[in-house]
Amino acid sequence: MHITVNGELHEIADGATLADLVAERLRSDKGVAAAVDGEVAPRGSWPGVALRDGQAVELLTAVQGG
Amino acid sequence: MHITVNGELHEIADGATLADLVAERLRSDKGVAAAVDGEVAPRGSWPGVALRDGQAVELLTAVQGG
Amino acid sequence: MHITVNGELHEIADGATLADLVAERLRSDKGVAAAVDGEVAPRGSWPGVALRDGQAVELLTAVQGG
Amino acid sequence: MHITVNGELHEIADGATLADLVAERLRSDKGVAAAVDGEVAPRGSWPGVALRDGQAVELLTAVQGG
Amino acid sequence: MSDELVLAGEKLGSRLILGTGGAPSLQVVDEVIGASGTALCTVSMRRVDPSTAGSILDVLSRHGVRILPNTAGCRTAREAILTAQLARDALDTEWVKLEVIADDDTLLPDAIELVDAAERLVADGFKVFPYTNDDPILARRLQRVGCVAVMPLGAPIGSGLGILNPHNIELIVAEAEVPVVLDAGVGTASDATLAMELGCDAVLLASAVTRAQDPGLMAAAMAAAVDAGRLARLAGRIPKREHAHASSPTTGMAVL
Amino acid sequence: MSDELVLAGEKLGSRLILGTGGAPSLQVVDEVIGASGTALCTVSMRRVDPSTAGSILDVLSRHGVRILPNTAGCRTAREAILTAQLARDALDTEWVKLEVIADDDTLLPDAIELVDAAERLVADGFKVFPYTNDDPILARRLQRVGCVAVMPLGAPIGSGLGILNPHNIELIVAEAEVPVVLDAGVGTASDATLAMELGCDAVLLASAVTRAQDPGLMAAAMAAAVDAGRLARLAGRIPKREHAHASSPTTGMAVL
Amino acid sequence: MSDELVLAGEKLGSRLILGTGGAPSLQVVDEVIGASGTALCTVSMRRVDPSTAGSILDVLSRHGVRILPNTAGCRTAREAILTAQLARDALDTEWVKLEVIADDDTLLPDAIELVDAAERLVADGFKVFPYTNDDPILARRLQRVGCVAVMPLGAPIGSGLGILNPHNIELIVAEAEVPVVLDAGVGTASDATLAMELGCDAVLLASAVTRAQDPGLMAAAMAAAVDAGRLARLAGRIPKREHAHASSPTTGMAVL
Amino acid sequence: MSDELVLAGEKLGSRLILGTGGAPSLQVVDEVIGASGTALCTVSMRRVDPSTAGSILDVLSRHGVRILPNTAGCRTAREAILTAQLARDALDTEWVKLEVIADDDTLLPDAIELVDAAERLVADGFKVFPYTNDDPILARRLQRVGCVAVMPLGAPIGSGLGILNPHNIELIVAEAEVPVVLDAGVGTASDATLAMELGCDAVLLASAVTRAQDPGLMAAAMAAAVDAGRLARLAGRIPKREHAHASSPTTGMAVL
Repeated sequence: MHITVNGELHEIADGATLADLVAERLRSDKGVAAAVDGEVAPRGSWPGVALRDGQAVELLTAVQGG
Repeated sequence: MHITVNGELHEIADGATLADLVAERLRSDKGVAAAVDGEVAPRGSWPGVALRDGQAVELLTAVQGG
Repeated sequence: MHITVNGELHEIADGATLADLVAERLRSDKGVAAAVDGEVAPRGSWPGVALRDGQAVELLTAVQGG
Repeated sequence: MHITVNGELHEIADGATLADLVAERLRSDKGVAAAVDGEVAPRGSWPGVALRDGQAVELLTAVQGG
Repeated sequence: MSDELVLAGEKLGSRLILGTGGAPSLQVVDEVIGASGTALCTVSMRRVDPSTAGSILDVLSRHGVRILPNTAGCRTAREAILTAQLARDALDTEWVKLEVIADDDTLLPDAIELVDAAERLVADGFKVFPYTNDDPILARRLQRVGCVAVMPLGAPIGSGLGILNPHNIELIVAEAEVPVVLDAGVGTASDATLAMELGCDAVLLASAVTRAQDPGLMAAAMAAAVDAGRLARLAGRIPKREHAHASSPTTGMAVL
Repeated sequence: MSDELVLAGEKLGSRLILGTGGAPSLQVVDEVIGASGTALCTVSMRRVDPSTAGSILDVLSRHGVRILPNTAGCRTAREAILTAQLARDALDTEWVKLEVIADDDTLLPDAIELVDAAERLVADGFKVFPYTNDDPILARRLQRVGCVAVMPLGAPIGSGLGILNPHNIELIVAEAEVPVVLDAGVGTASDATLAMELGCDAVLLASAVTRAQDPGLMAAAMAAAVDAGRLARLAGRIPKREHAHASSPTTGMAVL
Repeated sequence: MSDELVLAGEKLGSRLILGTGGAPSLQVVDEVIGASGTALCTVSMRRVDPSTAGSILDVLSRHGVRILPNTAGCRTAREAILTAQLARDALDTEWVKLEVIADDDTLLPDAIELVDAAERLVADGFKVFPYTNDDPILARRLQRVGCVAVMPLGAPIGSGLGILNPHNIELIVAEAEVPVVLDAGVGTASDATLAMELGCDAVLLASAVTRAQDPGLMAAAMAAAVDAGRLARLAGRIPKREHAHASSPTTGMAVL
Repeated sequence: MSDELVLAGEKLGSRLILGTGGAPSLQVVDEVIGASGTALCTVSMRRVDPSTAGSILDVLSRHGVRILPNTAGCRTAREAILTAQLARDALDTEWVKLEVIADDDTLLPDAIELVDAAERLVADGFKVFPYTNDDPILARRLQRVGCVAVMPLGAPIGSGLGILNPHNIELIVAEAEVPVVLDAGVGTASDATLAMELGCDAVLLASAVTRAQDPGLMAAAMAAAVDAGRLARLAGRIPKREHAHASSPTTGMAVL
């Protein structure tokens, strides 16, 4: 299926969870937060969050800022 | 009956209208506006506004200000 | 003989006076003042001021300023 | 004889020197400078400075100042 | 050069708007209106006092100046709206200087109540002139809800501190699509001149004139001050330079 | 109210003194003199250039304004004195704006040469108007040697920085026994208004008008600005307060 | 003397809060944190970029400084709240510097969205540090909805204009019941010193240090500046006087 | 980084020069010298009073600070020169803070007497530190006659008005070939920080510390303030911008 991750289209296995996506995309999930379709997905819930085709996922972390 | 006019208790004949009150209280109604129980009573409506015991009437006009 | 007028060398007949110089150089002497060798030469004195070879004459007037 | 010391009249033995005056007036001459009749009298010269009747002596030292 | 002020579609013959508060008497009001040449004056709505002789309205009509009733003293949108409606009924004008203050000490506007009241008064057909702080974003919101002008303060009412933050006034002017009126804070003539130089379209003041030692003279001073600032704005000032620039010729010097 | 400026015993119809330098043409000089309403203009003394058409003197006489020759560009008392004497002979006036500058970059006055020149010019019968810095003590010395006015700068000539140290100008005004003229630094109208509010008797400026984008408009602005400041000074401004002071009645509020 | 800053119940060893934005590299961030002695730094939440090496979080934890995530760039209450919630989840902190700006040019806060967001974040258990304008009334509202501090700007973000309206900062401090942090506008050390002298409890700055020609030196300067201002506030300055007051004895002068 | 102040060839460990006048007691002088970390203190020369217990000299020597005697109160070059000579004889130092004031109200320097005295003291072998006004031309003259530093005022002595004309201080610094010490006018820490940011090499103050409500705390504040300003000057501040400049990334924003 296809989902949008941080604004870019991304293919991922059907049935993948948010945890799977993060593991696949990032070296580490330290300091990372996620939103799915504009709702916060708490870190603890990721293994149980089944992704669906067409969803938009935002993965954020802290960067230098004012 | 008794009504409150600009914060002071005032006795007036039963059945008196707002127009009666203004005529009784003021030399002229020029530049005067009225509110009854916190609602604006347009000048044109005064003859038809029958006052009831216990109502609060505010009679305002322009003064130096601002 | 040669004199310096406002910084430029200028030839003039021997025996010429400051009045002669001004008459020769300027359409009008209105609003003009003169200094010869760093001394003021009052306007009234010009006819009597005989110039000598090598002298420096400054002729000044009012211009837009300050 | 009488001399003026810091603005006050002061009696002192005839023939007294500036050194005598300082010794008589002050516990210590540390940090003190002297002027006699408006002239500086260098510290080293005091024993040789014979005072004369009517002279004005100023004895100064450092105080708090901005 | 025609350089008239236009407020809510009306041409006004002066860029000085005069508040009538603080004057010791109607005679003084009469004097300062004359001396200032103003074409628009503010009034407040208060309880009728049958004992008072003479009316501010007579003075204003004698001078043929427009009336701008204010909602001074109101602390909530509701109070301000009712007061505006009563003023409209009493004075037969849709113009209102909207004041919604947070407290009686600072007399500073409450941004949130102010926007709320402005929006509802515009919907009710009023021409709203909001007294606001110098926040450029609030000024923008007030324009968006339909105010016919924005009237930022230079400093707190009656303080005479002048324009405490000229930078904000410049930001407001730079993006304003309605007239900007500097309201409150003016203490002396140079404050009014500066306001106009910053690009304000008009200046509204009361205490600076009505409480001056000689109100009539100060009214004349303010009239000249507003003209001076407006003309300077139109004329285009010289740039500021860190270093001097001779105004007398540097050539043609005599060697003396 | 009669409030004429008197300089060296002469009444002048305006408190704005105009420098004619910096104007692109005599036409512009003509325009700004008219628009400013000035009664006194400065000129500089320079070598005659037979090729130039028209004379500043004709423009000034047409307007009937007094002439105040300056010693601009002089670096020593000697140069300034000779220049003043030549100006007196050429223009038939004992008035002189005394400038003795230290260098051509800052154009700042040299205190020591200035006092020396002033003292000697006074002894020679001149009416000396010294261009000085804003040091109150130097202003005092210039008065003591007999200057008929003191003309402190607000900021360097042509800088348009306004009045950098109002406190010094106030100190000078407070003890002055001759007229104080704010000279140099004015960039826009509010600077001139402030100068008069500080108590100056007049303002002398050139570049602010002659180099403005529209010199004629700025001349009119400055005329109004000087009037505004003078009137405000006479009117007596309200005090500055840290806190607000209501200009609308705090009593008689309706309960709505 | 113990004079610790306490924010949201936590003691902090420095009154200088450092924004990490604008630094050319994490090395520079590392340097300025060390040189500034700060105990609290802001970060922003942005999309993960797998390609970036090193993390600001490692730098901050190495220095043992607390993290204050901001909602920079958010234009609505909704965006700001979601961003705050994501930051809380990612960084395990309830502290948030709440920024709700009106546009990307002025970066000025939107008063109405800001109060809305603050109220809802407080209800959601956050410790809210709102970046606000210098309106004392808005600061009051933010306290009333439960913010643990108020952070008024001195001037627009990154402008380096200092504190444009010290009077408003004083008004905010005078009635504040929570710490006041001067946020934005600081350009150099004296701006930070002034902020503390006005009574602010801390100063938050980024560009002034991270974009200085020598960030490390400027970080040290700001540390000293904040100390200086805090000590001066506690020490109680001398009053300003219009006239001089001798600091050397006027008695005991010799007659020479 | 070695950044020592060098005056008249001597290295000093602090850029804060402390006047000892105004302190209620020698104990307070002792405290503020310690808290300020100063390496140079001024004293005045006055008539010996046999009744006084303790000497300022003992306090200064205990702290190992250098002594800079002043000529406070002198009104003529002659008085100042005699006072300097007496100080040299009494204190065994050629350093002198040269003050020649015009009167006891303004305590402002008299330019002409000052230059005269400076020239003669230099010829007599003194290291002259002249207290001067903020006239750049006078500062230039004082350097030309051989002064080892120039010490312009920020505002009148003891006024606490800060630096009334920063532009003049910048002009003095820009062309100075000797150290520039901001002397007089400092009222609080930010004034001292600003002086150093303007490029002064040191700050001399007395009343701001000795007359503060808590002199010891203010002494510490001033020490930090001078460091802050010096470091900021060396670090190179960000430019002032009329508009905002984001300090948080404008890219990588989440779409929420």
